[in-house]
Amino acid sequence: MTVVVSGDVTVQGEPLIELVGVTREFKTPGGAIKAVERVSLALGQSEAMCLVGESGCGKTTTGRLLAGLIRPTSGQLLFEGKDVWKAKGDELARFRRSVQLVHQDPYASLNPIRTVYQTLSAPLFRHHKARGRRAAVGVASELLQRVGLTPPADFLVKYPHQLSGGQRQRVSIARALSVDPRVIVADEAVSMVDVSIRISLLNLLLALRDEFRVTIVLITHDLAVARYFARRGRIGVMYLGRVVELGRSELVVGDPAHPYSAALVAAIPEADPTLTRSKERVELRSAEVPSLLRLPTGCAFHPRCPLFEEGLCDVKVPALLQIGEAREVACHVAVRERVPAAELLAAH
Amino acid sequence: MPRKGEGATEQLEADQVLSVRGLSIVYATRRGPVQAVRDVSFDLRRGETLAIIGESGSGKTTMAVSLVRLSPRTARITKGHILYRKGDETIDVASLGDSDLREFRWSECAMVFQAALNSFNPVISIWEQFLDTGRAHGMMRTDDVRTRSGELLSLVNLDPGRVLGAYPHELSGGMKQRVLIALSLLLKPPIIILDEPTTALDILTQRAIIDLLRRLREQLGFSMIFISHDLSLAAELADRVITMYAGTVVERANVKDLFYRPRHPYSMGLLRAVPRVTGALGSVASIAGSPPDLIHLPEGCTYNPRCPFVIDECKLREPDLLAVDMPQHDARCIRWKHVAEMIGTDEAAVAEKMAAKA
Amino acid sequence: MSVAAIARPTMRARITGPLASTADFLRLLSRKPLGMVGLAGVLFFVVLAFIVPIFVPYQDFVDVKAIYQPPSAAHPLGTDSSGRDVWNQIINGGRDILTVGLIAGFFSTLIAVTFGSLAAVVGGKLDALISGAADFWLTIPHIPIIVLLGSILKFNSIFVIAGFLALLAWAGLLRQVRAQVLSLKERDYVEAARSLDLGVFHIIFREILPNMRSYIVIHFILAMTAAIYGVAGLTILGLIPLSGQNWGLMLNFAYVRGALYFRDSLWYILSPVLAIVLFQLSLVWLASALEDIFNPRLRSSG
Amino acid sequence: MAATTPADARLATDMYRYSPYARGRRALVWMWDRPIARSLVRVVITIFLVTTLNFVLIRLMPGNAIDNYIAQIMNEQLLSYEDARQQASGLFNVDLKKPIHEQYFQFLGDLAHGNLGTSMLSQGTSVTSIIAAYLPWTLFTVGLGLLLSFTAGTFLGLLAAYRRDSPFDHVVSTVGSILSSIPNYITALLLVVILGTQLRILPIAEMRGSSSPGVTPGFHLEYLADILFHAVLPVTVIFIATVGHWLLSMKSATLATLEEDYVTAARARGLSDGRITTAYVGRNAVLPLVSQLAIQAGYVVGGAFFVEVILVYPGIGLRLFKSIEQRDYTVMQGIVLLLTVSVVVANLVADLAYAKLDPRIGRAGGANG
Repeated sequence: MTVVVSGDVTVQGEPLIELVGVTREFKTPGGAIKAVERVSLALGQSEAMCLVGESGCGKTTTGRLLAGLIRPTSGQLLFEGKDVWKAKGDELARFRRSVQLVHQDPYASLNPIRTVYQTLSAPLFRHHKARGRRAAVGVASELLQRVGLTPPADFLVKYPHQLSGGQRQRVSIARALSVDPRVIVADEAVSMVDVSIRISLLNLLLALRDEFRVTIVLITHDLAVARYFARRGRIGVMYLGRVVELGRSELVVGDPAHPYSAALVAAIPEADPTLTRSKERVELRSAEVPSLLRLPTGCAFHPRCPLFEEGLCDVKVPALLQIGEAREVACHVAVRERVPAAELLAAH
Repeated sequence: MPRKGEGATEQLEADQVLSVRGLSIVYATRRGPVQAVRDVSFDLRRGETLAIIGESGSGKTTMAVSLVRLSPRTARITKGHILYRKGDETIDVASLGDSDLREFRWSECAMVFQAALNSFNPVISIWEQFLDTGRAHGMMRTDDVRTRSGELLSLVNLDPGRVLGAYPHELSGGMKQRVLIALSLLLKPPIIILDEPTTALDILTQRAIIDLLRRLREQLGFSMIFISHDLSLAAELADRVITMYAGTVVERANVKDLFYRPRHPYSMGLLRAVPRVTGALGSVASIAGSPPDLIHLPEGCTYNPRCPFVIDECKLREPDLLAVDMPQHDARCIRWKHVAEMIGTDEAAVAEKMAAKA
Repeated sequence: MSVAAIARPTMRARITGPLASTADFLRLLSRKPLGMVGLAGVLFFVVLAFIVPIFVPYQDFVDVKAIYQPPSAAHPLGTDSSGRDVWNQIINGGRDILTVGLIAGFFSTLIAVTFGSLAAVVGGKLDALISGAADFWLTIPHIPIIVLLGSILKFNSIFVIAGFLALLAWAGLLRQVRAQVLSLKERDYVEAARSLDLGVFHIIFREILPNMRSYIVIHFILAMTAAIYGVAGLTILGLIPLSGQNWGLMLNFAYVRGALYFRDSLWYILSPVLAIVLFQLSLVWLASALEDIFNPRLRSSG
Repeated sequence: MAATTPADARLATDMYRYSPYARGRRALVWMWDRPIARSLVRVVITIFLVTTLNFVLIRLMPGNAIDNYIAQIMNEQLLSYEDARQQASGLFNVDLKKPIHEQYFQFLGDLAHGNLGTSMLSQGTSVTSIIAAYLPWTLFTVGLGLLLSFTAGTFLGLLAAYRRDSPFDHVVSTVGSILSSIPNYITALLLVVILGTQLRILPIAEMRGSSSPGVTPGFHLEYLADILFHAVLPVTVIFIATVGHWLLSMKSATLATLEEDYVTAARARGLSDGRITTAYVGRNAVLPLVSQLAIQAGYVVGGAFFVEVILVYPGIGLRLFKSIEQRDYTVMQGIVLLLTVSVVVANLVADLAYAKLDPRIGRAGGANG
C-alpha cells in the first residue's frame, strides 16, 4: 500500500501503473549502455507528473517503457498490480491501448496523406467505439471539440500540412483520447510548439486529467514548463539513466534536495531581467558530461558535484530514500544531513 | 523614427555601428510572393547587445541573414538600407560588391548559426575550417592561424589539441557552439550576430554559453545581435530588445522596459505566456489563435485577429511605430495607451501584474 | 459539409491523396512540360502497339524490286531489305516489346516491394539475408547472365523472357523500398498506430504503403525502361527469339544482313531506333514529372 | 542499364542518406565500422555464390550442356556412352562419374588453381588464356569510358546546379535525361550508321579490332595511339551512355548540398567561391556518387557486351558472344565467372575509396566517445 501524495489531491491505495527497478540496455558502436538503470516510479489515478532531465538522461526511454512500447532488460512494469510483460496477446494489447503516447514533433506525429477524419476514425472502428461512418464522424467531432478544435467539421477534412503545429498536437491528443486511455505519456509534447501557445496545450492536458481522471506524465527538459504543469503534482529529476530526486513540484523546484536539481534550478535563465541576472549560481566542479559508456563509479554526479565526499559518493550508488514529507532523493550527503542540497549549497 | 523617403546614404554617429532603415524582403514561393520582412528599422550602438525576439514566421532569421546578404536565392531585398560604420565612413551593405562583401563578412560582422544545425563541413577537420577562414582574410602564415585558433579555443574553455584535430561529428552540441563562437572571434569583428545560440542545448550547457558570451563581451567589447524565440535569453544578455511579429517590428525598447512595461499587446501576451521557475508563477496564459499565414496577412494590423485590445480601426491600416510613454521605446499599436493602463510602470513581471489584477 | 463528404473521400482523393482531383493532377503536370510530352508519348505508343494493329494487320508480301525505298506516299517510312513496308512493321512491332516491358516491370516491382518491405518490417536475420542477396545481385553484371541463360534454356514465350528479366531487375528497387520503409517505420505516427493497437495489416497497408504509392508507380515505370532495354538488346543480337515481328527484330535483320553499312537503309534502321528511344524517353520524362508532383519532399524548393 | 531521371538521381541521394554510409553513429555504423573487413567478406561471399551459380547453370539446367555434348559426339564419332562421357569429363575438367558434390569440390579446387577447363572447340587453349587475352580490353574501354563520364558528369552536374533554372541547366539536364534513357547499343548503332555509313567521317572498317596488325605491342607512343584509335568508338559509346546518370545525380546531390547549413556558414565566413565549391560543396556532393560507382560498374561491364558486339570490338563481351554462337560452354562459363569477379573487385575498390572520403565512416570513435 504506497501512499502517493499528489499536491492537494492525495491518492491512496494501489498505484495505477508502476515501474519496479527497471533497467533498459541499448547496443551502441562504443558498447552496451544502460539508458535507464533500476528506475522505480509509481503513478496514482489521475495524477499530473513531470519527468525532467537533460538529453541522454533516459527520460524518453522511461516514457517508452511506461507506454509498453519497449521491453525492460530487467525489472517489471505493473499495471493495476499485474506484470504487463507476462500478459499474452490481447491482454498486452489492451494494456497498450490504456497507455497512449503524445509525440514531440507535430510534423511527424500525423500521417501526411490521411485526413484528420481518417486518423481519428481508424481506432474508433478498430475498437468498436463507433458503428458506421455517421457514428464515427459524430465521435470524431466530439473528440475535436474536446481538444478545442472547433468547428470540428472544418478540421475533419483537412490534411496535416493544412494545420498549424499547435493544431496538430491537439489532433494527436484527440487520437490518444479515442481509446479512453488511463495514462497519457506526453514526450516533450510542447517543446516544438510556439512559446505563445504552449500554456494552452498544457491547460488542455490538465483539463483532460480532471475530466477523464487520466494520469498524465509530461516528459520535458524545460523546468519552468514542468513547474507550471505539475504545480499540483510531482516532479522527478533524472540524470544519466537514474532518478535522482522525486517529490512535490514546489519542493523540488523551490527547495531542491539533490545537488543536480539545485544546479539546474540555479542555471535556468528566466524571462525576468532583474531576477535572472541576480540568481545565485551553483559552481560545478567540472562542466564535462560523462558518457554513458564510461559511467562514473558510485553516484554518477560525483565528478561534478560540489558536495562530493571522497570515499562515499564515488563508491556506493545512492538509493532513492525519503527525505522529509512527500519527497525522495538519491544523495548520500543530503540523506545523512536530512537537509536539502539547496540549503547545504547555500551554507557552503 | 523610421525614415520614409529614400535619402542618400546618411552618415551614422560615432557610437552607432549598424543601422537598418526600412528593410523589406520578399520570398518567391510556389504559392506566390511572401512578404517575409516588412519595413524593419533599428540601430545598434558600439558594445551594445540587441535581442531580436520572435516566433515561427516572424521573419527574424530572414532579416538577420540579410544583414550579411546571405539570403537564399529566392529572397530579394526590395526596400531599405543596411548602414554600417567602418572607422569614420558609412557603407551600405546592401550595395557592396562581391569582393567587398566577402571582406565585410567575418572581419566586420560575423554571423554564427545554431550549433545543433551542421554549421561545420562534415568531411574536413575543425582545424582546416579555421585555416580556411584565416586564409580567406589574408592570414597567410599557417602558424599565425594556429596560434590565434589555440588562443581562442582556450578562451572558450576548450582544449585546442583535442578539438582542432577532431571532425565535427566527434564533438557534442555544447562543444560545437563554443567552437563556433571561438571561430567568430578569429578576426576580432566589431559585430557578432548569433542565430538561436542556445536552442537545442541542455540547461547547464546553455548556462555555460550565456556566461561565456557575457564574459567575452566584457573582455573584447564587440556589439552583439542575437535572434531567438527564448525570452529568457534576452533577459540574460540584452541591453535592448526588439519583438517581431509576421515580418515586422512590433516593439523596440530597453530590456527592463520591454519585460516590465511592454506597450504592444503581442509583447505583453508573449511575456505572460512564459512561466518562470523561481519567484511567483503569477497568472500565466497563452495567446489565442495560431501563428499568421504570411501569404494571406490579415487587413490592417497583422496581430488584430489575436489581440484582446482590438477595435475596428485596428483592421483598417497597419499602424506605424509610435513613441510611447518611455524614452527610446516605441510600439506599433494605436491602442498602446490601454496596454499602458493595464501594465503600469512598476518593475514586476507581467504575469504577476495580471495575477494582481484578476 | 455532409457526413458523406467527410467520411468517404472520393476514390480519386484516395489515390492521389492530398491532390483531391484529376484536374489538380493535370494542372500540376502541365507545369512540367517534359511530363506532358512524356504522358502524350506513352499514350501514343500504347495505342500504336495495342490498338492500331487491330485495324492495320501485318502485311508480309515481299517485293524484291522495291527494297530500301526512301519514304514515300505509299510507304511513309520507306521499305526494308525485302521490300516490306516499314511503317506497317513499326505498327505491329510494338506489342511484344511493350508486353515484356509491362510484365517484367510489374513483377520486378512486385518482388522488390514485397521483399523490401518484408525485410524492413521484420528486420533481424531475414533483413540481413534479403538485403545481402540484393547487394550481391546488384553488383554482378546481369546481361552476361541472361545471355548465358538464353543460350541454354531456349526461351520460347515472351512471358518466360519477361519473367527472367524481372528476376534480374528487382535488386536496386528493393534496396530503395527497404530504405523507404525503414524510414517510414520509425515515424511517430506508426508508433502511435502500434500503441493504438490498430494491427499490423493497418500499419503496412494504411500507414506505410500508401505513403509509397507514388514511389512505387514511378519505379514501376523505371523498371519497364530497364526491361525494354534488356529485351530489345537481346533481340537485336538475335540471342532470344522474341516473336514474329518487333522493333528489336527489325534491327536484328539490319544487323545480320549488314544493313548498317548500306547507305540507303538509313530510314529502315532509324524507324525502329526512334520507336524504342522515343518510348523509353516518354517513360522517363513521365516518371520524373510524377516524381515532382507526388513527392513534396523531392519537390524543388522555392 | 536502368535509365536515370533527375528524380531517380534524387532518390539515389536519399538512398545514400538512408544507406549504411550516411547513417552516421546510429545502429548500422557499428556493423560497417571496419569498411575494409566488411567489403572483403562481401567479395568472398559473392565470388563463392557466383561460382556455385555457374556450377549449377551448366549442370543442373534441363538438357544441360554436358549431356548435349555427350550425345553430340556419340553420334558424330560413333562413341559409346562411356567413352563419350570420359571425353566430356576431360573437356569439362570434371569427372562425371563421381556424385555431384564431389564434382563440385573438384570444380572449386581447379578454380582455386585458376584452371577453368579448356575451350570445347580448340581443345588446346585453356579458358583462362582466352580470358586473359580479351578481358583487359573490356576493362580498358569501360574503365576509360566511366572515368571520362564520371569526371565530365560531375563537373557538368555541379555547374548545372550552380546555374539552376538557367538555359544552361535546362539544356544540360534535358540532354542528360535523353542520353541516360537511350540504350547503349542504340547509341553504338547510331554512331556506326550516321558517322560511319552515312557521313563517312569514321573509317569504321579499319576501327574494328583492338589494335592494327602491323603495330608491335609495347609501351611506346605508336602502339598507344593505335589502341586508342581502335578504342575510341566503344569508349565514346560508354561515355555517352553513362554521362547522363552522373550529371543528373551530381546536380541533385549538389542542389541538396547547397542548401546545407555549413555552406551558408562558409559563405558567412567570407570564404572564396572557389574554396566553397571544391572543399565544401563538391566533396560532400560527390559522396553519394562514389557510393554508386560500385553499382554502376556492374551495369556498365554488363552493358559493354552489347557495345562490343555491335562495334565489333574484341573485348570479353564479343568473345562471350562468339562462344555463345559456337555453343562453347566452358568458355561461356569462364567468361561470366571472371566478368563477375572483376566487377566485385571494382566494388571493393569503390568501398575503400569511399571510406577514405567520408571521415564519418573511417573514424567511428572520436573526441567525445
